[in-house]
Amino acid sequence: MSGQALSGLKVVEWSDFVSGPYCGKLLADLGAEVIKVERPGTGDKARSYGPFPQDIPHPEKSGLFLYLNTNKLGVTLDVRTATGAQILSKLVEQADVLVENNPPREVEELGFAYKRLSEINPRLVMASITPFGQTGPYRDYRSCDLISFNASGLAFVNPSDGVEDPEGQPPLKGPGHQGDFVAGLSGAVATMAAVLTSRVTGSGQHVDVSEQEALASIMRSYLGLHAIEAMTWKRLKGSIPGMVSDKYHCADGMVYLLCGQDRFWAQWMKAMGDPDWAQNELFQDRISRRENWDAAKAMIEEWTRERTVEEVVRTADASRVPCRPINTVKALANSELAAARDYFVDVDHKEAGTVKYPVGPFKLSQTPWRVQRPAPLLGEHNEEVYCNRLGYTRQELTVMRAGGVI
Amino acid sequence: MSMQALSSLKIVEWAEGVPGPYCGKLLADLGAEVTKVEMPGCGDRARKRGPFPDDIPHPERSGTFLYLNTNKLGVTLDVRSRTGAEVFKRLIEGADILIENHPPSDVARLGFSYENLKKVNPALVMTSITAFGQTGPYCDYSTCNLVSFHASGMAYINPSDGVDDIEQEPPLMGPANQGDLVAGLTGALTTMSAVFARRMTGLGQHVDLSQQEALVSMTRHQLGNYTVEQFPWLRAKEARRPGVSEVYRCSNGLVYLICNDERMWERWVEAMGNPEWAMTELFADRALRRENWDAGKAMVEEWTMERTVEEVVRLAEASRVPCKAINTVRESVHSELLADRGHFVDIHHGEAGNITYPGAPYKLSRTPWQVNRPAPLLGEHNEEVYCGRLGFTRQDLTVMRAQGVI
Amino acid sequence: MSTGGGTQNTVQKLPLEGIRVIDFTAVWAGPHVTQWLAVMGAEVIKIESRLRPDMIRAYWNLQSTGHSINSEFAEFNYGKKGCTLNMTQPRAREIVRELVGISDVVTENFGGAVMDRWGLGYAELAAIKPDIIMYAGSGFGRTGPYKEFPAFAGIAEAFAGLCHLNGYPGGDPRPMATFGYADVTSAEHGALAILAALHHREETGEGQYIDLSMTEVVSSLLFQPIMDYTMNGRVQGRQGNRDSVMAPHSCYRCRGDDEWVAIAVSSDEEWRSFCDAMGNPAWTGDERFRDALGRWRNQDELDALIGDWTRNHAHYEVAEMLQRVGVMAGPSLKMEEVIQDRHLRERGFHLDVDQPGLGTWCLAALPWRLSDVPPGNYEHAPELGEHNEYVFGELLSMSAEEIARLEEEQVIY
Amino acid sequence: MSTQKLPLEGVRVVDFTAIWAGPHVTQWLAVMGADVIKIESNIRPDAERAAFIRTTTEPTMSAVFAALNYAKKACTLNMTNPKGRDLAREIIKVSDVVAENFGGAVMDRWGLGYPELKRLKSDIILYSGSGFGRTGPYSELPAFAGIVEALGGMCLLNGYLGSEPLPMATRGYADLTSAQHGAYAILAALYHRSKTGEGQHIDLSMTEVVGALLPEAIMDYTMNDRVPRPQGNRDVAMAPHGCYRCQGDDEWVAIAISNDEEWRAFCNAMGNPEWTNEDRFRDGLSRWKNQEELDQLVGEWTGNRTRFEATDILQKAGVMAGPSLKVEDVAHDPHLAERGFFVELDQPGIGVLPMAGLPWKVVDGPRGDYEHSPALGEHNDYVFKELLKMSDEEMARLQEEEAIL
Repeated sequence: MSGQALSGLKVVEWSDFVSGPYCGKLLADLGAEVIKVERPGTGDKARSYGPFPQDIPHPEKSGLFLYLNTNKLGVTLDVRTATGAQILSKLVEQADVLVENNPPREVEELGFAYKRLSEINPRLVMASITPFGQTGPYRDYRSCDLISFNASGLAFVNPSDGVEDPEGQPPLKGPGHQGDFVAGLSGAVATMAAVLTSRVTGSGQHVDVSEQEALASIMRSYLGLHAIEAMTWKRLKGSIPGMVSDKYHCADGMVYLLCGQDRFWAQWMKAMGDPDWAQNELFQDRISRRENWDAAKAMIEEWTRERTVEEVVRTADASRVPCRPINTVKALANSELAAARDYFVDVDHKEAGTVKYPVGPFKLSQTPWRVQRPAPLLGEHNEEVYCNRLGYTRQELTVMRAGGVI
Repeated sequence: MSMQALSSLKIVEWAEGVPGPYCGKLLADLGAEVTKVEMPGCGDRARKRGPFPDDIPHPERSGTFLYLNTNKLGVTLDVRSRTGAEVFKRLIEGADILIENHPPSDVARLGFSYENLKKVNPALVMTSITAFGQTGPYCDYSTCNLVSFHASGMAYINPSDGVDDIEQEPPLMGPANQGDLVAGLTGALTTMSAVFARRMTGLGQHVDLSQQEALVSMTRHQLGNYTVEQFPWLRAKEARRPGVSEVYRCSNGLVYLICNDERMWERWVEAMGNPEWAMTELFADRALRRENWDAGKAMVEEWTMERTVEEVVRLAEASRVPCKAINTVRESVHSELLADRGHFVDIHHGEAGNITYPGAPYKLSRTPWQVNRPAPLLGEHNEEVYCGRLGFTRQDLTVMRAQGVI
Repeated sequence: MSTGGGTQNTVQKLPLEGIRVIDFTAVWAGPHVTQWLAVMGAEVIKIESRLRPDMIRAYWNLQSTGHSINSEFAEFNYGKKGCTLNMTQPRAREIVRELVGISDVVTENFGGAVMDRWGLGYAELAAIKPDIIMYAGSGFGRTGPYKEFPAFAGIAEAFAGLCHLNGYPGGDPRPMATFGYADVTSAEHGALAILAALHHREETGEGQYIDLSMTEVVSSLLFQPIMDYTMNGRVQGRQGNRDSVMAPHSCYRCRGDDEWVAIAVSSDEEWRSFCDAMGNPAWTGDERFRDALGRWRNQDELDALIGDWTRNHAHYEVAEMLQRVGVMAGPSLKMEEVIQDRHLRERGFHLDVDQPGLGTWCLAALPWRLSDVPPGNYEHAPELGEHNEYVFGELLSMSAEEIARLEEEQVIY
Repeated sequence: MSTQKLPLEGVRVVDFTAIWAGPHVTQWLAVMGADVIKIESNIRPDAERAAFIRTTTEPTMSAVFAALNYAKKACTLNMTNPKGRDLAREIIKVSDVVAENFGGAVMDRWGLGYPELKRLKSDIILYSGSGFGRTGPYSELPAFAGIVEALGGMCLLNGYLGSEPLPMATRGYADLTSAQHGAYAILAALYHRSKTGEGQHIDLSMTEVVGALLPEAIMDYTMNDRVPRPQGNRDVAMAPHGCYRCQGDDEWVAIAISNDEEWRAFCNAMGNPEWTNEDRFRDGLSRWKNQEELDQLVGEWTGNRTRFEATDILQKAGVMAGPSLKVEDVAHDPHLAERGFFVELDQPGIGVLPMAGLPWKVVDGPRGDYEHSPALGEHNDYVFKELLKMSDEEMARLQEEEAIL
């Protein structure tokens, strides 16, 4: 198969659950060789999280794990044992990148601080993806997606819409593990940046990624508005004033439609047949529209409620007004768009069978995203990695297995 | 599947390694329904012990585990978690027998002492197989095959030919976990006795089995000889029974031959062609033979060395003198005898494939020893047991899984 | 036997009370089966005759007493009743049939199909008592090419591959623990099979025939080397005290005369505790020993160094030091030490019983302890024919004259 | 010292992107040391320049624009003018990456599609970011974050139990996550080029980014044909797992308990109130099943404390907890401050502003190339004179011809 963008890049992933593994996945999907290190026995925590086929939990059938770890080699290793520590050092010695998401103090206690590892391998890029980073007062805080999401401010501006008493509702975390995904994504960008540097300078770097910052970084426009306009936000119905894109109920569902900007407003009013109310000066420019948005929305919705989602979308598309139905993932999976873009691939996994996975979100013309291998079974590549690459004998494997090292 | 002798018994096996599981296996092979409770993640530590196919360690391919757990249902459960403890008690409610092999203090600390469990199920037979039993100064000692074997006196009297200076050699452990297996075997036997006691009373029992005692019990004749006759059980060759049971070298191997009484000796001498040395006073009776045995053995061996193992065995058996070649397991696996008895069975296992296992040690004419299912994969029957029998929902399963309870 | 569901006050009964066993077995393998049944409360009637006493009675009689008892016989036959019947006499076989009629189990371990020749095969016995359970223990099984061959433990161990595995690396193969290992393990398998059969009889009223092969018992106890062979074609050799994965894992010389202690370390944690217990001598810091793999690779040197430490202590002392820090260790006990071992004593494993012919002596109990039943039936071993009166008089209600006549005719003999 | 080098030093990016999704891509490249040249014109300025103009005296500068375009250079080219397009070609010839996020195949219409660019510079990397991808049925439709979040299924997963759907965090989530995927793809392409000399075309679809961020939900559908619903702050296993009201005006603390030990620590930290011993909370499964009541009771405890008190108490006990910060809290968070997440930028016409920097640090490495956001055409001289070596006359002529506008 033709070379991929990251072919030849050797990555060791000493990470658990979502953030680190997502970073590793992004590298692996583009051809990097990622050796995932899991603790013997339970393995990656994601193995215990669903979804599971028929809802029957099985460590090799977790949808979350399968998605996050396709294209990786999997080994088991207890780095807390002397042997395990030695082996991890050997792996790092041969690697270009180490992706880890362990508590900073633990990493230091185990003797894997970047300083030591860079002595073993001066070219090593070490990416540490942790909830609050390697420095600062919160660095040793224990955290999970919920905590980080709230610590970033995202939960607070996440709208509480369509519930009674929006203000009575607590701030809202995003679905799934958005915080961990965003942290892993930032980690992948930072890692590649460091890799490019070390190609030039020949020396590695320690990349310190903070999940709180990765999420706060998503908030940059709010932060800018706060910094410059001193704006603050209450958790009202969500839509910040003036953000005049909104969802509209139709006869058979909902669409999300954007018509606040002058251009789209004109096109959309035309599409609705230039209703009289639209002539009212309440709606003449985007500032006034923003002030009277509730009225505007009500009028538009009156029109959309009489029409099906399909009609509204067709009308909007025809007049080039941004609009789409509010979909379930099911609708996405079955959409003509997904089909036309080959957005889903069947991946066959020995234990989980053939399941549809979403592919990479971008297409590289020369070096395509590719499924080389399904997610590894726990310890599936112990023999390949430890015997074939590090030169241990099988007899020694059995000793290490019984000793709980692998 | 025909009815088996123990088909009506329901057993929970909360045990790992060899002794407890071997006890459970012996009962499962005769039809008892054994539900094996394993720690989530690593499972039974026997999964880490070889032999492994091609010597590649794999938790589902351990020969030790496969053999010891054939015919059992397997569930995962962390009884140390509170949810786990609740679930465990519900398993106990429905069981006739609990087999466990944990240190007494641990069991008590977890609240699973017999006193507590009999409140849950008064008819419960609880079999505790531990290193040194439930009482006495060593009751919390930890052990393994080696330690128990030596603590029983068996190692000390285990003979030691063929080494230059026996006094320099340490006492000798028996091969292949014999010390653990004897404990499991004795455990199964005493468990059944408690089942009989229950028939009369409707009440359960606590079976307190000490591995040390199970092994000491194997040496009862030596003990008797010592206590009564003060027979000196030294570790040298005298430990043997000169002129009675003996290893002889032949031209192409070794045989083991026994002349247990005068008639056998006479038949054997005849088989050797009544050599003159055998007619001399020196070997007239057993007592004399014992005294002059070094000479006697030399003479016999002179004769056997000129013959092949096959010849010697044929001649001995022709004159009804017990004698067999000293085999490796290879010869026994391929022997006409065991083939004819149908002793070995091929079992197909999802992960390990087809392997030949030793089968029944005895034949029950009406209720045969039987392979009903291969050893369970880790947690293979969680859904069947927890949902099917204890009435948990699949969602409960996914929650318990993610919480690490199962 | 009494049908189940009794009440609390019967709790003091032994499990097999009401079960009667007619026992033709001799030597070790058979008698140990019925000994288990006897201790559990079954009434075991051992049938011998002066023409055919249990060879162990005659054997190994190191001190001549006026009795037909020696220590070894006693160790395998306590708790039983003994009667004498000359089975070469048709009348004797008649009497046996009568006994079978009022019994639950018949056991034998002859060198061949002796029972068949006596007309006492399973078919005949089942005709007399349909739910009878018959146990036949033999070296190679009651079917197959060797069914008529005599066999002893060592033979079965040799044939099944145990001898080949038992010994020091480089040493010679030998049967386990001097002799009788296959006998005693087979006996326990046999007793288990009988209990299972009794259980089935309780459920269904069906009896059955149990055919136990010592060779197969040994084979089933060797599943690890056997499966290594069937999986990988490897034939394991003698490993002494070594383990396939643990190190250190051996037996080390201690201070006293030929005193040894067994030590096994299975993890890095245990290794650290072990080093602490030894006071961390310099060598424990050695690179070679820092991890499980290194220790396993270098266990020769390791064993030597550990031996240097253990040599300065008594074996019990080492065991206690190490157990205190959670390291597996135990003294390698000699017979006399086993008998004096304070732990076994405290648990009451050794019982002092009065044995006619031996006086009061200390026997090894069975490793059998139930919470709510008496310690078990540990009656002294029977003299030859000691219970003839009970068996023929009480059980078969023969008159004294009849018994006398049968003795004259050498039927009871 | 050599590690002081920035990753993208020497890489030049021609940036046609506007609004959010595109500019954030090139913003990151710029901070990483790339020479990013943002191409606008007075007739087609980045729409965000006009957004929310309030305190700023700069007519072409807004808060949102500043937050997304710092560290770039800006020049004005009238792309409707053939000469303007020629100038663009000249710039591309001396560049490495071209980035665009138009609503349709605008670049093609300008004769600047990938094949043409490749002819201009064989190892060029073209980045195209769009709502639905540059192929497929919607390739010509305009899109914004909310639209693709609706289409991608995010809206119907984001919300409280039983609440109505709404895009993530009000606005721009799909924009910024897409931007990061885009930046990542560009770095990967640069890495490939550094090994092989090959350039390529990157076609990113925001809808697909949204899907990539919802694997649990999507796999639950592809595995079990189930369509998951919003779960609010709940977790599939942890309980308590939520956001609880604290003292103060609309102040909240997030708390998550993942096992029995943490639960015990949590109870101790609360001083073991009666209810903590209740059977319905005694083990993980019971707590999960009864979390509604549980949340009530936890809320009563947090209600008497500030979110920072609660956080401090619980973190000391080893329990996962943290305040739910408002935007202004984030701006003043001591931890972020100590880590130097915010970069002080002197923005002409506005003053010194704390701006959100890159969410990672290179330990002992350079902090990145932070410059104020450019005014419209601020770097025309640099681009045309320095890069394209134009004379003043030439440049003046092109301005007259409205090629530079």
